[in-house]
Amino acid sequence: MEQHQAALKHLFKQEFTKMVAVISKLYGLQHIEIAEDIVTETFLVATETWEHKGIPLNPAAWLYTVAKQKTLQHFRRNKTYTEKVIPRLNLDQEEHEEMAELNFSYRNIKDSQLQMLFAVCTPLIASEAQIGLALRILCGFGIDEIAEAFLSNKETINKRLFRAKEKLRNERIQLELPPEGEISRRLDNVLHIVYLLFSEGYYSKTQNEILRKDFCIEALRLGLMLTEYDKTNLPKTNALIALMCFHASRFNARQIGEEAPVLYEQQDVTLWDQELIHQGIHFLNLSAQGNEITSYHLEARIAYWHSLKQDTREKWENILQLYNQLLLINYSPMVALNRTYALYKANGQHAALIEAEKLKLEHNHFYYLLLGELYKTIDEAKAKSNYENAKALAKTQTERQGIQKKIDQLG
Amino acid sequence: MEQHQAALKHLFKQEFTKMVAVISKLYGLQHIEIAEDIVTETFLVATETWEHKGIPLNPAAWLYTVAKQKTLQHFRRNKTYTEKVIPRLNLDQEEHEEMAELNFSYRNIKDSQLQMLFAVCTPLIASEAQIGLALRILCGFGIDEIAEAFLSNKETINKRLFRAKEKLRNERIQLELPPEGEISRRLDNVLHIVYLLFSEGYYSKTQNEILRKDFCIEALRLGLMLTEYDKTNLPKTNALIALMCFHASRFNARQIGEEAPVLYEQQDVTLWDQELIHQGIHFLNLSAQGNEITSYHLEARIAYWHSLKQDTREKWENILQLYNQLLLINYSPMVALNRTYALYKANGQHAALIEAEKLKLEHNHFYYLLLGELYKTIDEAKAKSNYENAKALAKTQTERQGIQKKIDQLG
Amino acid sequence: MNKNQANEFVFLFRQPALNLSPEGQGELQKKWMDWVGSIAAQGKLASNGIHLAAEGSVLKAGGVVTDGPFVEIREILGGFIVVKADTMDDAITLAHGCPGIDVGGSVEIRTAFA
Amino acid sequence: MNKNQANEFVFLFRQPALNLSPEGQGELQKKWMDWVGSIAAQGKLASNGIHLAAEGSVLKAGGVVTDGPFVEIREILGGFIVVKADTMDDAITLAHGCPGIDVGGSVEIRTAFA
Repeated sequence: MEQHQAALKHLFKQEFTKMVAVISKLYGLQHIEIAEDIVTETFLVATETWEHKGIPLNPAAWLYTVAKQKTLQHFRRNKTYTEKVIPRLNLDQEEHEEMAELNFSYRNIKDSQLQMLFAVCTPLIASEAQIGLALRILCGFGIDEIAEAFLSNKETINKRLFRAKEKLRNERIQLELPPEGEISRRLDNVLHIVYLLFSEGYYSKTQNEILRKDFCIEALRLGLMLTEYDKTNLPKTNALIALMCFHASRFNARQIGEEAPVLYEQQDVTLWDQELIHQGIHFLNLSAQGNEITSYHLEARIAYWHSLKQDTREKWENILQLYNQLLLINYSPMVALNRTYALYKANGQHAALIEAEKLKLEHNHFYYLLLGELYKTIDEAKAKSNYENAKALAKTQTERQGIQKKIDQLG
Repeated sequence: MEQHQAALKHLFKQEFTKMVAVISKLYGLQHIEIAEDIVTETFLVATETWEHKGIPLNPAAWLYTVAKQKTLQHFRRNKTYTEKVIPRLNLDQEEHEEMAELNFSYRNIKDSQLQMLFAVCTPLIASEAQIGLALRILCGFGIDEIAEAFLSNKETINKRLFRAKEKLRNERIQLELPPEGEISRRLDNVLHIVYLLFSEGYYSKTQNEILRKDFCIEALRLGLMLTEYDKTNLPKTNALIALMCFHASRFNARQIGEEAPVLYEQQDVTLWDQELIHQGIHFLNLSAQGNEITSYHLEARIAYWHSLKQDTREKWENILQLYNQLLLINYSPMVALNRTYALYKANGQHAALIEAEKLKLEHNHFYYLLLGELYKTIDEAKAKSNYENAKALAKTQTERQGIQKKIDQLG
Repeated sequence: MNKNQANEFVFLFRQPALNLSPEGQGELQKKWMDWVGSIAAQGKLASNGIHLAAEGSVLKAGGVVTDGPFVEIREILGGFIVVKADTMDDAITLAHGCPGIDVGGSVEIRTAFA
Repeated sequence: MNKNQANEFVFLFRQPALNLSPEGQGELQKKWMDWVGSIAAQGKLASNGIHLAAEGSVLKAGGVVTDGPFVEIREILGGFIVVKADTMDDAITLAHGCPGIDVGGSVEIRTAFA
């Protein structure tokens, strides 16, 4: 019964995004909330009916049929809607005649979802709001799940989603692909949001491992969706997918029960998912076509080198050079820190210490962690004082405990 | 009666753009053709009624009242529209209740027109189509007038406008200002179209002088409209207005009856419009605020120097330097030719000849005209052969005749 | 080799320190603009480059820092522009007439790559 | 003076022509990337500049063209980068460790203006 429930939940999550996309496509993005309501009602009917009669042979088709009826009923029943909502629909004449007929063909579902992806990832909405909206509308997560991932409560998430949808309405975002000439540019924003979604799962603060994995899988699914269309199947799309595959391959290794993330050097390599690593290499090769080298390319190559078990100087030298290139494209404190760590592994503590002292990232606890690590075998007192700084700046109890352990291990 | 007709035509042209903007604002840009029809019908009623009863005290108010009635009738009468068009309207609930009430307040007219300006000047439509659309919708010119200006026929212009409006529909352009952060960028396109409109009048191929002046005046009006809003009243807007004022000041001097445009050096300076020159200086001063130097700034300064009657070396040296700067921003063959002409006026024929020979604009008849001019007092044979080249490349009979005169004047 | 890259050349301007009156400076500046304008008028200017202030330092082996680049190099590098030309010879032809040459300077013409 | 402009410095790299094996060249290239990477890691790289091919010509008074810049200037200019620094002294500090210096080259540090 547990398992039965989980399967149902999975089915609903999957179909939620499809049905909301198709209904919104027909009635306009401004009525996305009605689309959500109709789909939720459909699930209620399904749950009740299936409990008595059993799950039908083709559950998706069953859901589509009910959703079509509900949609019709909804628009007929509500006189207010007929007067106030119907007048705002964006219908071509032909679409108008097909109004009663939601189109749940494979092609229309895919098209509507891709358009929904571009609509949600419009640069006109702040990326913070986009993440929540993407998790709900593009990935089908429940409000409770989103709240759990953000260590927040349902009320806050509901407010945030409400504002995001209001923004979609006010900015009159249309459910459509951008004009052809703009797709590559707009795709940059879509890829960015997909990567943020992935990171939200990969680096999430929640302890719910299944939920976090689901976030990563959904981000991957959206990335793969983009490869199904020539115009969006660009080298940078493949680079991002490669990057996500390589990261995801280490998902299990990063976790020991409910503990803090395992540092890369302490990971059990037998837990790395070789299937995902192979997928990553496949997409990495595809990404090498064309001249554009994006940060996804460089990050994917770095992740590739990390997927090799042997800790050779060649590996770290390559990682170092990739971080050097990444810094030329896009500086960030984390990239600067990772570059210095690669320098340490490639050229030793002394070379890295000189570089590390120059970074002066004085509000970053990872900076002091790195300094502590570099000083460990050179100057224990300095190592200790840096670890203490890191502990003072650390944001969670788990992190502070981890750092305390390091201090205790010193001489 | 002639005069009465002209006054009516002027009134209708002015009110056409206002009423189309307001009606389109209410019913959505996709129904712009219905808006045009309603306004045209309104004018028909006005013509008939006013012929018998005389022109009312407030003709605009009279037109607005009839347009309101026509709009209501139109939407009530057409059952098809109620079913197919109304469902596509973009109305907020409040707007919906005010549906019967078109708002012809000063503020709403201005707002709707500014939004229409941004909608027509969307970068999603090719600038060629935008010019025609702008002339019709933003400036109220008749199809026959636009056809005359483009030396085309009504059918061709109608087709072009139809395609432009179809594009507005397909791209789902909304009647609204761009989001605040994008206004300055989108304004660049609006200014570009306004300048093209002005040039269409200033350099038009038609001999209808009144029509050409009207184009220039309308472009100036659109520019001034942009100064009424803080967000669009930027230094570059003022620079463009200054540029148009300086150019327009020479409009009368450029024409001798139906003849070809008078060359700058042969213009009767007493025909220059000093009022427009003063306006130009006013906006040139306003444009000097801020750090951005656009090509409008440089072109306006060049036009300012041209507005000074004295033909001093200082003037031409300044013009030369401004053309040098303009070339650093934006190369074009005409700017390169004008720069060489300024060099000739500042530093003499010999210096200019060396530069001119380098340009190698071998498909440009102005290039050979310039070479002919420079060789005139140095080498008559070379002057003649260059003029002959120019004549062979010239596109109109008038131009060829003008060049033949130059050849005849040689030795 | 990529065609766009192959056709770009950098002009490096060297010139001894000049002691000019403000008028003389203005006159020289105008000549520079006329010369760069001439290249731009031919549609051959790729980038207007960066201008360098006269003051500078040179860092050499052993951490030796000398004030100003003048000590070792007679002609100070004052800036550069990037031009488009089919061949090195065409680029050299473009460089002719550079006003820096008349005041004792030189133009170094070099193929650029990204 | 505009703050953004005041804080940009150009590093001009000069270096004698080297006769390196492909491995030696790769090694030197890596050192350069590490050094530029170090400046970028400090968030102080404003532009990665333009690289210059070794071949070149110098145009001087009287239309004299010499092949290659080597004749007059012992150290050939190989390229430049633009860095952000508060003062000239800070810029000189950033220039330290440039791998060109170890192979007989120098870095000239100059204030940039647009």
